[in-house]
Amino acid sequence: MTQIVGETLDPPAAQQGAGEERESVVIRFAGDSGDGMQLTGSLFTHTAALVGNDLATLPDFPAEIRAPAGTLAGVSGFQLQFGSTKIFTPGDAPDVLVAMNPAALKRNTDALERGATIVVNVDAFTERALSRVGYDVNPLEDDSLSAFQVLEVKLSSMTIDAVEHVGLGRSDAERCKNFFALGLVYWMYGRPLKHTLDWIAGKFAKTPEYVEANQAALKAGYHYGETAEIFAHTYRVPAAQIEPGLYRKVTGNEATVMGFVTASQLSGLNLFLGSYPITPASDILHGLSNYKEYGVRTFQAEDEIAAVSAAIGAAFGGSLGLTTTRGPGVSLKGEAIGLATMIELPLIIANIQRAGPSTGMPTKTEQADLLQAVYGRHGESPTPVVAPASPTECFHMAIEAARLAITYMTPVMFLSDGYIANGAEPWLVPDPEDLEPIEVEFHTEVEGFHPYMRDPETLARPWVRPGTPGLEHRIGGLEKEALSGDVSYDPHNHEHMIKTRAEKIARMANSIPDAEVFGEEEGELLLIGWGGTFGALRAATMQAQRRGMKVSHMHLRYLNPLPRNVGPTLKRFTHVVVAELNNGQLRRLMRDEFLVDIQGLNKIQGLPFKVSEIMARIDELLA
Amino acid sequence: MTQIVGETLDPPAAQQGAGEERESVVIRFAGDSGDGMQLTGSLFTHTAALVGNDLATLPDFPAEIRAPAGTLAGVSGFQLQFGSTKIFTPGDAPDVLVAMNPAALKRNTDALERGATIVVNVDAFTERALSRVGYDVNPLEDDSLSAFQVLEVKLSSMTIDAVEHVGLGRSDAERCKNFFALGLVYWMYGRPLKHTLDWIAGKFAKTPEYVEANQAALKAGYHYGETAEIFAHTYRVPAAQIEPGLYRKVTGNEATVMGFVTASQLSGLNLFLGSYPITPASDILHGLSNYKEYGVRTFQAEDEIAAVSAAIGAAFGGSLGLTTTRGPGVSLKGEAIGLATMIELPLIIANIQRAGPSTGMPTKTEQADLLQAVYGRHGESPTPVVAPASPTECFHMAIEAARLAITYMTPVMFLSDGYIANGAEPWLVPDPEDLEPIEVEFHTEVEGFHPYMRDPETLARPWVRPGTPGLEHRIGGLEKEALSGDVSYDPHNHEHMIKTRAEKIARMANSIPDAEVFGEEEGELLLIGWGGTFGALRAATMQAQRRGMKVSHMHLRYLNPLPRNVGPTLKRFTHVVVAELNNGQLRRLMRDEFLVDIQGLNKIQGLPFKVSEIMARIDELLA
Amino acid sequence: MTTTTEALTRADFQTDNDVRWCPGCGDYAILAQVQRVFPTLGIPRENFVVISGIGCSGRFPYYMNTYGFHTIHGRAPAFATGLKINRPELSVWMITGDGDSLSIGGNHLIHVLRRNVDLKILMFNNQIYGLTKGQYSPTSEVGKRTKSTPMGSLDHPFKPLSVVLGAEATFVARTIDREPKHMAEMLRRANDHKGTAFIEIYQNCNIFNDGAFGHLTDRKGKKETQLTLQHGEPLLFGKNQEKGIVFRNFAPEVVDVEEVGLDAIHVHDEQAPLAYHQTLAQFTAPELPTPIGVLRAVERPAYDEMLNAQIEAAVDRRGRGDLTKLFNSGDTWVVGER
Amino acid sequence: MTTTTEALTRADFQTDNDVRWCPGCGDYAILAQVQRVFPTLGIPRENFVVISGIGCSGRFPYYMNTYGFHTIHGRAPAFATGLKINRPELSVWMITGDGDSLSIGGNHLIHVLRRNVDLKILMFNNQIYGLTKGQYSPTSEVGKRTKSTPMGSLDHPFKPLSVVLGAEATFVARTIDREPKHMAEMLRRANDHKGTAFIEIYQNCNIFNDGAFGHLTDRKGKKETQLTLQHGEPLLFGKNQEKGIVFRNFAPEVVDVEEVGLDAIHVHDEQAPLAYHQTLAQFTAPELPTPIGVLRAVERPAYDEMLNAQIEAAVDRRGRGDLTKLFNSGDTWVVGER
Ligand SMILES: Cc1ncc(C[n+]2csc(CCOP(=O)(O)OP(=O)(O)O)c2C)c(N)n1
Ligand SMILES: Cc1ncc(C[n+]2csc(CCOP(=O)(O)OP(=O)(O)O)c2C)c(N)n1
Ligand code: SF4
Ligand code: SF4
Ligand SMILES: [Mg+2]
Ligand SMILES: [Mg+2]
Repeated sequence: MTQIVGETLDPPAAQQGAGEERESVVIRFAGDSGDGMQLTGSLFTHTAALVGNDLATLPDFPAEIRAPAGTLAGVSGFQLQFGSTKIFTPGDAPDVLVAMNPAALKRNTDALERGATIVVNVDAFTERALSRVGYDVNPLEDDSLSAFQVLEVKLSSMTIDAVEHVGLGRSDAERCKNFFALGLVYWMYGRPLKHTLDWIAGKFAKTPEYVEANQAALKAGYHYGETAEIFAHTYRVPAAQIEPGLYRKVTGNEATVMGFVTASQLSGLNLFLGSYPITPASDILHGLSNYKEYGVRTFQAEDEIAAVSAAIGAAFGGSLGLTTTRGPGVSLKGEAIGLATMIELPLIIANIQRAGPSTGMPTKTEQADLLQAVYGRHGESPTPVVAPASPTECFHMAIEAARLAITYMTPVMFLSDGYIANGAEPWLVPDPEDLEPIEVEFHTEVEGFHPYMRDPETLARPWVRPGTPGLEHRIGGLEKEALSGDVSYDPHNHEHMIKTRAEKIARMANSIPDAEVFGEEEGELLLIGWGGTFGALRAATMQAQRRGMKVSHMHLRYLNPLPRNVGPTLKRFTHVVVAELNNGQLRRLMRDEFLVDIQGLNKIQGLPFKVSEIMARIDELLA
Repeated sequence: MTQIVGETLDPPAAQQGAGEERESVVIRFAGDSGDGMQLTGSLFTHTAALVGNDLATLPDFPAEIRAPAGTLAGVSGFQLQFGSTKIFTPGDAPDVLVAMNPAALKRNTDALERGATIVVNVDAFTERALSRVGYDVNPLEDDSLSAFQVLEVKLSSMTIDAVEHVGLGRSDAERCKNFFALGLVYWMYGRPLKHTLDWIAGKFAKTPEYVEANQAALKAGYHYGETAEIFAHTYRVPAAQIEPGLYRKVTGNEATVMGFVTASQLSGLNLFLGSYPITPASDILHGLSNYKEYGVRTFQAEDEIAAVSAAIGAAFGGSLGLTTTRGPGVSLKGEAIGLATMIELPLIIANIQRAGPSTGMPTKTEQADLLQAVYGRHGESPTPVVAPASPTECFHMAIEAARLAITYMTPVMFLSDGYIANGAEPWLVPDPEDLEPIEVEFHTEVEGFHPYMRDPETLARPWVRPGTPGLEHRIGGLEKEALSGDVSYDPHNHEHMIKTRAEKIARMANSIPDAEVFGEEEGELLLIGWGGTFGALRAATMQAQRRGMKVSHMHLRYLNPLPRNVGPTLKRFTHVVVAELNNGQLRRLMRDEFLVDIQGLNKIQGLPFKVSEIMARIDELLA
Repeated sequence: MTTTTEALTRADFQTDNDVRWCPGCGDYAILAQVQRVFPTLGIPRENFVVISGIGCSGRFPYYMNTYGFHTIHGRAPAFATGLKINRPELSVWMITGDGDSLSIGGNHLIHVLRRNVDLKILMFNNQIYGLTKGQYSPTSEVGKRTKSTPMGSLDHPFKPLSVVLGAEATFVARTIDREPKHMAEMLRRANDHKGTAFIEIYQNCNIFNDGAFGHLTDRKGKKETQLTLQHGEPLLFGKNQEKGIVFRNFAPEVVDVEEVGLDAIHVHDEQAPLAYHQTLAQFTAPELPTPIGVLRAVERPAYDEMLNAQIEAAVDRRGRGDLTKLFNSGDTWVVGER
Repeated sequence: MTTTTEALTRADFQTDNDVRWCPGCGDYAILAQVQRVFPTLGIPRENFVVISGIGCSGRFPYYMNTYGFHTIHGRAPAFATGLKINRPELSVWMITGDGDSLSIGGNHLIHVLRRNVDLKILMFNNQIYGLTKGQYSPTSEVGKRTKSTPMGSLDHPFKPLSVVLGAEATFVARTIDREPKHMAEMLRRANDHKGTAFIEIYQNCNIFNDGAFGHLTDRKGKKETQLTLQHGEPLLFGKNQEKGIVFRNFAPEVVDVEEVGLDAIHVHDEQAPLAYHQTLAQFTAPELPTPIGVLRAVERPAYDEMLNAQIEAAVDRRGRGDLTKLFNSGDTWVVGER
């Protein structure tokens, strides 16, 4: 559904001018799993996009599939930040929290900073509900929330009243309360209702009474804001300066899916995914299984080992072999990845990292699988690693992973993380014509063929599809003789092959871009990051730079090998800090390589960095 | 069978004095798989030990189970070095090569240095045998061996003659030729025959004709040497200054087996081995399955994952859980090892490394699984690593691995390698009374119990055996709440637990010995090594020191964490070189940790270092 | 702290942990039944160990106030084997799902069964991956539309009992989350069996695969669809037990009992040749009723018992090992003072 | 360079690699037979792919002048599945051992069988781990003394055909290294089967398990011990086909044909209910003869075919995907110049 940002959607002119102007606002909707918070957040997001704001979002699902209603475990949240400038993260702390029940309030008060607004559904604050989450006293009735501006709204009862005329049952009527809440927030920020009204009309087209009820609730919420005068202020967040074009909201996993499909189209190869479900990687399996008309074959294997093995089998057959998983799956795939290194076939292993070790906290984000990606196999088995920095960048880096795998005939590790996998951003839809093809040449020439002859530049060996007459040959996990690929136990051949495989990966540095340095090329502090910490690091860097601090930010998308300019750059700064959501993994790799006393800014809480946490470290170092 | 080094075994006094004195000699026996070379070498070894020499041995098996007779692939070799001083390695290059056929000659000539003696069985140099291994001309007839002293002996025919009186068939008679060769070599080095004669008598007690034939062949070889005057010299290798006591020849794998059995006895725990066969680790499975009367339970699992999982199950039950494998097996066990880290139960993973990556060269040695040992699992899962430096040291380090696992309630990686696993040394049999018990305390006190309460010093949690009343509790791979061990997704708890698990491993440095520095505590070059490279490094260091060079040698048995004195020590040397049979793995760990520009001396040929290779690097650096 | 078993009740086996399955999940009924049966087995509470893999079912140990171990995906049989070999006096119960046991863990399952380690395995078959939010499982019917199979799944499903019989399991049974009494009986039978006891429990996942066993639990229809097995009794079903099963050339046929006479109906035999049990395992709705009960119960020595007997035999034969003996064996020699 | 199949001979399938099995190993006979049968199948040489796991048998691809892939231990079914799905026109043969396929690889094996991927699996069963020098395998008899079981093995062995039938394999056969003609026939039958064809080949490991099948290959005795299966023919064996098999209540019995009459003898049916094939798989010497031949051959759609049909159906329904369509789907909006 494409809509055009234009006059029809603008809020009434009268209101446009009203309210205090804000550069950006952070809102979190929180409620029970059944309260539709993800939907509510998404609809707000979409309206913000249509109004021309930049934005970033982050859902926060409960760990349980269906935790019992009203429990802390069952709280589902959706946070977004929208603004008139570039938005890098879903925000450190919400300016507005919408809490549909006591559990949602309890789970989220810690996240708030003094002065935040809390909209609570006061109807849900029954004694039973309160005691269920361990509130001895009703927090609305003591002074525990005195640091905040609490708006007690009878969301449930007002919703029921508002939709009474439709004639739904009471509980069905009550279920429209998320739209009432949404309407109220729309009013606070002077947002138009049209998009949401249209969406409701489309979504419930088959049940007109739902259309009517939900639309009524939305409008009632909006009008309640207008008339009830419970808000001290309303706010205005003007449109951002955004590159014109067609936009689409994508999560990291959606962008990853599109990236791999695109890589397959750009290379002319069929994409094959071998995968075994594991959250949060499963969504890539789900996504790709919907693209059969693109020639995408998905195979839900019996386990991770079968999944990666099937992907290698596909690569042997001349397809683009991909396997997707999370840390525990990578731990199982190590042996097969080592085989792919030895037989030098392209393979992409996508790891959507979550908090470990072991099963860890499987719904929380972390970046602690980097050393495993680089070193997690027996023997000398160098493996390139790339990592997208944001949800939309997953698209590009997925293509890059495929390009490197094909060009260098090697497995490549694609490290995403839960934060960007589920987070969403507006994506400026590219023109397919602008994308560079990925060159693939299947070898067919019999004359002079050797299975392990190499491209002089990339050191890649030829890719031969079984079925090619005259090129029959055999590959496997035993050491290969250079050129012939026959099994060889020759000592010098082994050393030669070990060095060649290492050199091949090292040479990738020739075909990857230099790392961008945001800010001056020298200074007091170089902040280095990788993966999903990009937004927080960039926002903090900008803040510091605005305050005149000599801070630059280098975010690495290529982690092995590192871009050529990394070494020289970090020597031009007084302090170098690698910020990552682990106990210092990239930091170790870089200290080894550059012998520079790189410091770590590490957070291992299953949560992304806050901008303020990074600022605190900058202040500490440069104060 | 215990024998006492004493007069009865000494060679005839007359001969004792004859011959040139040598400090040490290197001999390699090489022949077809069926020629009994391993046995011949072992018998020579044993005699050398009885004569009082120090020694080291290394078998070299063919990759195939039964390669066709007479092929290069079928050559089996056994090299030993014996001497009157401390012997650290089986020797760089043989002084004497016994080659039973053209294949054995061809496979081994490259290993020889100018001036070496080659004893060939000239009977085996038929045209067919020569062409089978690609000799166009008989190397005995051109000048390709002119750098060596070649002794052409009709080993086959003389053996047949020598045993004719026994009345065996021709081919049975011919099969005694290894004893003829052994007799000849005994004569060259003035060795007594008695031990071997006794051994033959015992071994073939049931078939007296074999006793007679083999003894006759041995004596005939000896007498042939005495009478034929084909040797320019004979040699004398006096007894070494060896600590008095009871000795036993052990390979690394045998010492490992005894070490783990001993650890079980010292701790009072039943030993449980979960394993899946893989060369060269299988011998540990074989060895341990013979010690059932020690309460050792061995379980040949369906795969490596089941093997390690069963070992963890055993540890949960209060046994000493062990799993043994080679690199590919470790690649499969990663996920389960991560679980052991999370549940904090003792577990030993013994990896007998061989050349990788992938299947690699499975009969060749390498040290390329160190980074995997340290980093090869998803998430932050710190794993201690120990590595014995020699065959006999496997005994002690196996006990150490168990001690650390139990004391710190953690998985521990024991890294051996093919070189020491199959190599043998004399082992001074310890007095069990001298071995320190390993303290184990199963928690039984209900009062104040929490599954994740910790020992203040080691940070170890209590070990509770199921079946203990009142301590029922549940463990698993999800993040644990500090103290209670309940599942927790709390952000700060996660960070606390990650740091605690890391700190626990770091604290091990408190209970491991400082690394010994062989030589001065400061100087120009510090050679650092680990694992089976010990002998070559130590021998080279001694050689350099004798030449007045300021070289010291630090060999690390504890690789993670490193002993406390490593950092300070390496800063006292101008050059630091880590020598290892990989592409620089310990070097990476140390560069990261100490930010010192450590250089690498790396060999990745599936072969151990030669002393000369190390000397060359020393010369290069200090010249 | 209870060391005796006398006073044990269901409450003794309940933990403080909030039970985190979806409201309405069939897992609750199974948990309740296990908590009811355990106290009746005459085993001290501290001697129960509950081991699970990963999945919704994998949370089971957290809700049982015994020793519990929530391991990794698919490998529970191996953990349980290691434990049982070393601690034969413990009563080890393994909880697994259809994905955990038949997808990633299929190999460990068939190996533990052939070894006949003395474990009780409860396999919660909901014909779906619950924990990962609803992909099809190895027991899902062909054509199942899930997130990972938008055009329908293609893989022919395993019949779990057929797989375990292929591995020559010694005790094979099936029950249903909604039949608590029957389930309790199966649990007791499993407990009494020496060796690996495998129970498939049909379990409703009301979120991702609701009603998968509706035909078997529907109060009205279930007499027509359930075939309750009783050793030594004829294979009868139907509202009034009016239908029976006969076999012709290995092929089952539903017959009218009145027509053929009760004597013609095949009599269930838990110790019959494996092929007979395999036939039962192949029964699929709607053509045939679904067998419920103990399909097979035969005796074969348990692996853990045999291994521990070898240990004893070795001690008997060679005496308990000590370190002096250990060190001084092999080829040794003495080096004297010089 | 041969693209046509006309002129193919055994020599076309031989490689220069030295064959590195032990002299006398049963693997040689299998290699020879495969090299003889392949040229007769009407498939261009370049369209054959031989995929193996690890073990002595794993070396097989090196000796076949086709495309070959020596993968890792136990996982060959998964590699082969990935290849076949993507390249349905190739003829994919998988070589595995009893350890490779039933120990570490048991799960992949049963899954490939249930999926019925169009592969030909030759399982060399020598009842031992050859390559690792002689440990007992999952098919070794109880009590086997090997390096890892000095007091005898304890694990009840798998009957491989029982395991694969438990997984509802569509084509199940058995042959013997020493019966080259029979083996050739089985290879041809496997080739003709659409779906996963599983052949167990009894293979003598003369180094670590010599004579394991001596009773079946001994020239004199084998008529008494082999039961050669022929579809539609009665189950007869013995020197003069004088013995036959009947079933009573699922239990096989050896009968004297003359006594009971030929008509009473059970007639072999490759498409009979699985329980019948399971009975055959359970036959063990010396009580019963060992069935040789095709036990089961039934039709079921092959996974790879179905998956590729879904691809075509999707293209038919939605048109071949292109990037513009890909990018422009979902929830989109346009930001105009400001
Ligand atoms: C190694 C590994 N791979 C994948 C997963 C993700 N995962 C967890 S449970 C599960 C399947 C659960 O299905 P089932 O066993 O049927 O249990 P249910 O949730 O239905 O009870 C999967 C794929 C995991 N935890 N570990
Ligand atoms: C991951 C892994 N584990 C173990 C091994 C060692 N290994 C190689 S082959 C083999 C068993 C071979 O037995 P089988 O499949 O029966 O083949 P055979 O040699 O008898 O033909 C084992 C255990 C390995 N190569 N890889
Ligand atoms: S997802 Fe299904 S199986 Fe899992 S707890 Fe919910 S209802 Fe039960
Ligand atoms: S070990 Fe056995 S199976 Fe392997 S090649 Fe030798 S004879 Fe054949
Ligand atoms: Mg399930
Ligand atoms: Mg075998």
